[in-house]
Amino acid sequence: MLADFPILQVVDENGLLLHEQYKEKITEELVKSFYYHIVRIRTFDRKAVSLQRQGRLGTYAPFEGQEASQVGSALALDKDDWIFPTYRDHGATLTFGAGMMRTLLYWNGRVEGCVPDDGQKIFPPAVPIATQIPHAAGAAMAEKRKGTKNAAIAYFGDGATSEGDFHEGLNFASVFQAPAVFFNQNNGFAISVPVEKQMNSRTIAQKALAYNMPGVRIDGNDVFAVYFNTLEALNRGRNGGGPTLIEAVTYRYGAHTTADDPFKYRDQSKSETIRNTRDPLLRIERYMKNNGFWDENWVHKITEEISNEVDQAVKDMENYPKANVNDLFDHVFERPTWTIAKQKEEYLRLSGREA
Amino acid sequence: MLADFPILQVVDENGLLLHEQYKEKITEELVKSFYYHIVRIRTFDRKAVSLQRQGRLGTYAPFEGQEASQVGSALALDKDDWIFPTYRDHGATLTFGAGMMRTLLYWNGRVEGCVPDDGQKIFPPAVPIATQIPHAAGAAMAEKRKGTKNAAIAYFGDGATSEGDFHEGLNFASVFQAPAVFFNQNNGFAISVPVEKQMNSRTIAQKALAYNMPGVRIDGNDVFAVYFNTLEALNRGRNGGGPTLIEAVTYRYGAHTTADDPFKYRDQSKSETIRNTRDPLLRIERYMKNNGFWDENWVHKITEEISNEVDQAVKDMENYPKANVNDLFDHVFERPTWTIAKQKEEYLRLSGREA
Amino acid sequence: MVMERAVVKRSTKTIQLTMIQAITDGLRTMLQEDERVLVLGEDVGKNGGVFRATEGLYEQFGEDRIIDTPLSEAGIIGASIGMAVNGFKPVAEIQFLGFIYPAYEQIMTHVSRIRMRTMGKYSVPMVIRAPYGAGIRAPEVHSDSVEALFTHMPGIKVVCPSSAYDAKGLMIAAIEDPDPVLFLESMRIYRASREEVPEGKYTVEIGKGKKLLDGSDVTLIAWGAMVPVTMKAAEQAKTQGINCDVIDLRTLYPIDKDIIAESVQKTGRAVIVHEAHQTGGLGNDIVSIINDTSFLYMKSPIERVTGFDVPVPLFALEDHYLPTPQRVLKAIEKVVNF
Amino acid sequence: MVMERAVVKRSTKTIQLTMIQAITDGLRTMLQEDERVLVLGEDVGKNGGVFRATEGLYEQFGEDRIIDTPLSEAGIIGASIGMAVNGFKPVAEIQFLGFIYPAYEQIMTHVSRIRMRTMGKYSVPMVIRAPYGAGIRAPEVHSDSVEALFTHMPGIKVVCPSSAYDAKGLMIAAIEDPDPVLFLESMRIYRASREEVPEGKYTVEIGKGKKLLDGSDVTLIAWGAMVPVTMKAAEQAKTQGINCDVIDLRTLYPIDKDIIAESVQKTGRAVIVHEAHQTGGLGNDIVSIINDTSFLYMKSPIERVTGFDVPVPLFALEDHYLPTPQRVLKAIEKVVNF
Ligand SMILES: Cc1ncc(C[n+]2csc(CCOP(=O)(O)OP(=O)(O)O)c2C)c(N)n1
Ligand SMILES: Cc1ncc(C[n+]2csc(CCOP(=O)(O)OP(=O)(O)O)c2C)c(N)n1
Ligand SMILES: [Mg+2]
Ligand SMILES: [Mg+2]
Repeated sequence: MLADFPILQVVDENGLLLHEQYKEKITEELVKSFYYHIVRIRTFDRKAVSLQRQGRLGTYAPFEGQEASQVGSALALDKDDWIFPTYRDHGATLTFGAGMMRTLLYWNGRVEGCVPDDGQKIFPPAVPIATQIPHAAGAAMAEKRKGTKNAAIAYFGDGATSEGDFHEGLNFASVFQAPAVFFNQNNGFAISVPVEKQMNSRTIAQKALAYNMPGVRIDGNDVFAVYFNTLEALNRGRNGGGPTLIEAVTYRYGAHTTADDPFKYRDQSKSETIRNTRDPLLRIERYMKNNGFWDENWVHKITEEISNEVDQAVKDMENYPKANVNDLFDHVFERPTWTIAKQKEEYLRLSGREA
Repeated sequence: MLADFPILQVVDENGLLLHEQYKEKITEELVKSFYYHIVRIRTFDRKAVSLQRQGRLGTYAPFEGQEASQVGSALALDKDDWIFPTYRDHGATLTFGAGMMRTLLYWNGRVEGCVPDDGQKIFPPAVPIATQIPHAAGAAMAEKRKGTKNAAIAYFGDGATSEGDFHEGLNFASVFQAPAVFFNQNNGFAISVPVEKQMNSRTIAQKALAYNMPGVRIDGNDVFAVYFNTLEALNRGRNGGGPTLIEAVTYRYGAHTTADDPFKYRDQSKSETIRNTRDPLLRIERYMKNNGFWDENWVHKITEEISNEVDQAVKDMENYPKANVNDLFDHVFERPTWTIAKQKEEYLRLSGREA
Repeated sequence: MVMERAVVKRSTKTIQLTMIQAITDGLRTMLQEDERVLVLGEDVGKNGGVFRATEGLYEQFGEDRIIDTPLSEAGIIGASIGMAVNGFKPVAEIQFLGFIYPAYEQIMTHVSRIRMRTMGKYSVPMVIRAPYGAGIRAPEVHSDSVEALFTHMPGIKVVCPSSAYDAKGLMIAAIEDPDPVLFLESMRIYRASREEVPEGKYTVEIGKGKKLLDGSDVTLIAWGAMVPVTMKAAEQAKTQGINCDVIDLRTLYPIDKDIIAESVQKTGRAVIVHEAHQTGGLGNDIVSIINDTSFLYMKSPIERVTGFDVPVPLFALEDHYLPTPQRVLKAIEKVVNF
Repeated sequence: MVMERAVVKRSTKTIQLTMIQAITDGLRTMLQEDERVLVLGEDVGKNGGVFRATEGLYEQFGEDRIIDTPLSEAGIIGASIGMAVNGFKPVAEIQFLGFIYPAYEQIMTHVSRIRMRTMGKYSVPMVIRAPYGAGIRAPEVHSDSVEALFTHMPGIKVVCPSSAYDAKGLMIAAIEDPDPVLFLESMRIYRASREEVPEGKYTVEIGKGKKLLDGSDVTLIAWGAMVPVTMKAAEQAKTQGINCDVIDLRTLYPIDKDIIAESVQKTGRAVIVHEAHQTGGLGNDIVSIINDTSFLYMKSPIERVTGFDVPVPLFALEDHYLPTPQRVLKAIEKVVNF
């Protein structure tokens, strides 16, 4: 067993394919879908940041820079798989099929934003760090028990690896050989704390060794590497090969959230350097150009489509019925306990509402 | 970085030295001290089990079979080091210098049993599994900050490695490069759960890789291997080399505690097999005989001494003043809050006592 | 076809069981009836649980349904959440309530919130079993009685039977409940007595207390191991001519306020007995319920007889920590003679 | 020589500070005075804390004393325990009280028990700081107000200032206290107002409430962010001719029972305001204190105005969750008109 984890790439910074074995699998359709989804979630992300600045959205956690990780992994999922995201993984959930309007609602403090459509296996974003990791283990254990071929993926950051729940979740999944993929986005920071202070470990992938679990370290800005490695991990899980830990090495360009000021703790020029050299979109663009897939018209068309889609979602969010005070009381239990019923009744009476 | 961890031995089952480099370090005095302490704690352990059976002690956690791990590691410590034991490590604390009578008091439900002598850095046994591991990290961080050469050792079992606190503690120690030794006794079981169900990992030592920490897997029934490897780890820590994880592979012959029945979940004949082949004491005896250190008179003498010491400790424990109800109230805070003061006063009045 | 629903034959046979046997029987009943039910925890399998609460289940239902887990409370509860939202009904054992703290985050931020966070789309119909309480000379921390840490956590129900009949009925109700239930088992009374328990399936309604004794002078309220202690005090009071109304609360959230109000409005006096610490203990909630419902009826201040505001001690002192019939009796006399 | 002790010059100069600045000032004062004091937590170093409570300390005291830790609450508290028994006085920040749950085991089984377990041989003189509460449109879980989970835990004190002066004085008292103190900081009032705060060192005694307003009709009891809400209600009541006695509790364990008893024995009526859930909330303890001390004085049932028995909602509904002056006023009217 080797404990060294070089960063795997499939397509390099210049958009050149590094491993011929992928050649056939990389269809124009696949590449365009990568490009499309990255543009889509980036557009969403920027819009959300700007809405927040205008006071039209609450505190927001942007993911710009990490799109390849989120899109590549989400596209590798099957519709019937489970996804357990954090507050920064709506790029992944949007790609997986979460509603855009609902996602905006979430960032406006609306519980409706946590609710997946019927049949969608999208867990509400985990806010307490790392807590979703054992959930993914459990959901995957359940799929295995049911005898399906479905898997579960949990997203989490570099900071999350320091929590006990990371460890307990991975241990459970490995003991029960659950079809789970633990997808780490190592974006270099947990708010202000750089990964070098978060751990003494040189990589996150090597933490898989503690569980005799396959660990993979990939370039998280290389959507190709993300997609193929996630696919492989998922397939291994579906076929009884147990869980995998993936470390996608990436970078968050902006603030931790719109309430954070990265200039306090790091050199923001690094974001610009990366944007100009290792940006996920740039790389696909180069790949497309290198391979004759680049089509200005198509790019123009999807850019406009996406822009319309995002605008429409914002409109729908803003026209969404106001938060309903009943929802404060009505979903704690299937049927409210007397304490809740009484409190609700008194409160509604006081505020001149009807129950 | 290699991720394979063979079990290291210094002296094999037949009492033969495997590595000449230790030859000079293994003085007759050292070997006799190993032998003495193993006999001593084994005598204690058996006495405690029998006292429990007679109803003269509460539920007790025996360690027979694990003596080499506890003695070898404890003898490697300096007087000013810290020790963070579990409920099964009184073999180690007794060797380190804890009072025998106090240790018995502990198992009789007496808080006095948790109190170290002045100047002794012996933490009370951790009952909630793995919780002592971050304490050892913190105590070691404190020694480092003070600029001493002292280290801290935490004892824990194979089951403990599944807890979040194990992970968080090791991560802290490695990030802050604290002079801590994490001493695992892999006795094959966490109550009834065999280590194969506890983890998918083939070794516990390999878990060190997650923290870029040295990990060592040793024969926990080989007191020589335990002693020298612990010494090396402690020295590395004292000299700024950070923490080490040691896995001492051993076996618990008897029940988890006197309240447990191992026949329910495992084949107890394995204990007998190990006792006849790999017992810690047997091995030193063979080594001593092979090297001309064996002296029946000396053995006889210490056996009697120890037996007297244990009997005296039992007597002292049984003659110890009865539990004082004031101790229920007086040590929660430096000065009792009014709630405690009032409760105490009322209770003493009711039970016809004076405050 | 649909009209001719099969009449579920319920056994009317009964059997003498201790409380712990009744718990096992409740688990077995539901494991048989509903294949979504799983039992998991530390040592619940081959070993049958450290108290033997799952004895025989591993043999009967196999390791696929009676699952020994790693020593990892957050893992047990976290994985149970994942299984519960994905179609199963896990009954997770926490070996002792005093070892539930590592799972506190999972329970507080997920078990109790998932239904609300998803407006009912997802729910976590799981049961968390935990033996609790002092009085059996267990080592440290094993004896905590911290129900109040869970009743102050909206989204989970808390039950605590004191008899075999209630234990089985509440277990079945808890497993069938669409919401998470913390099921507290007093170790001290696991085997303290036997009682006739019906075979097969029946439920005891969650949220309802039980009147154990009728009396008009003072209301005594207790649960779990404090029920026999309180009953003994009531007997002694009787010899002094004081008639106690004794309530076994059985459910700790939501508390049966009606049974309390009805009783104290009759007696005008109340003594609450619990083994948890006084400050922050559930006794305070009951004082508030009486304040809210029955202020004008009260003839004397309510007395609380509780564990002290000190950590549960090592066992040499635990008898001093725990409420005794003597302390309860003293409180009864106090409220009666006010 | 010993006779001529240097007289510690205490500054009498004051400075206008917000509550959060006063907290920083308290930390700085003690970091200067006592080199055993360390500050540690997530983002407390270079970033100066996510709320800027440790702003400037890293620059002033260096990374040896202002320590950024891994994202690991059990690690933070566990390592602090090790440091505290080994000669340091850690001030650990938990970024939000809602993220303290992973450390709950360490606090419950060790922070609060080590002194008792070692009969005073070891102690854990540490402070745990935690911003808490709703009202700032923070994301989920960030807004929990769970003081009652710690007041039901013998061995730790809990304080919760509502003003800059008290915040600094209580911070210094907490750091000097020989026992562990949980220091709760209401985010909502971190910067809500400024107040004159003395420079240098002074303490506010732990365990003492503060009278904010004198009145004879009804006693209002609150802490943290509920203090301004309650004061506003008291003002409105005044316009109706109702005079409120307003108590800022400041310390939540041990509660200042005397200030409460004295007040309710004067007014005969009480309204308790807190943002935590009602069931299991500290309000119940206060009801019990009144029951125990002042039964015969009470003219009407005590009212509790609290957060509801529901998880603190996402922020679109948080204003509905939180007590408002209107709700408090209604309760005042209710007790007065009983
Ligand atoms: C248990 C817990 N502790 C602290 C926080 C506060 N917090 C929110 S995000 C964050 C940093 C997370 O870093 P990382 O895991 O790397 O994810 P990223 O934000 O970089 O995506 C912290 C400390 C939290 N949400 N939960
Ligand atoms: C947090 C916690 N969970 C559960 C227990 C109950 N318990 C006591 S010992 C034990 C097994 C420990 O196994 P291991 O760590 O291998 O140590 P060993 O007993 O074998 O020395 C368990 C589950 C506990 N003490 N603490
Ligand atoms: Mg990160
Ligand atoms: Mg073991």
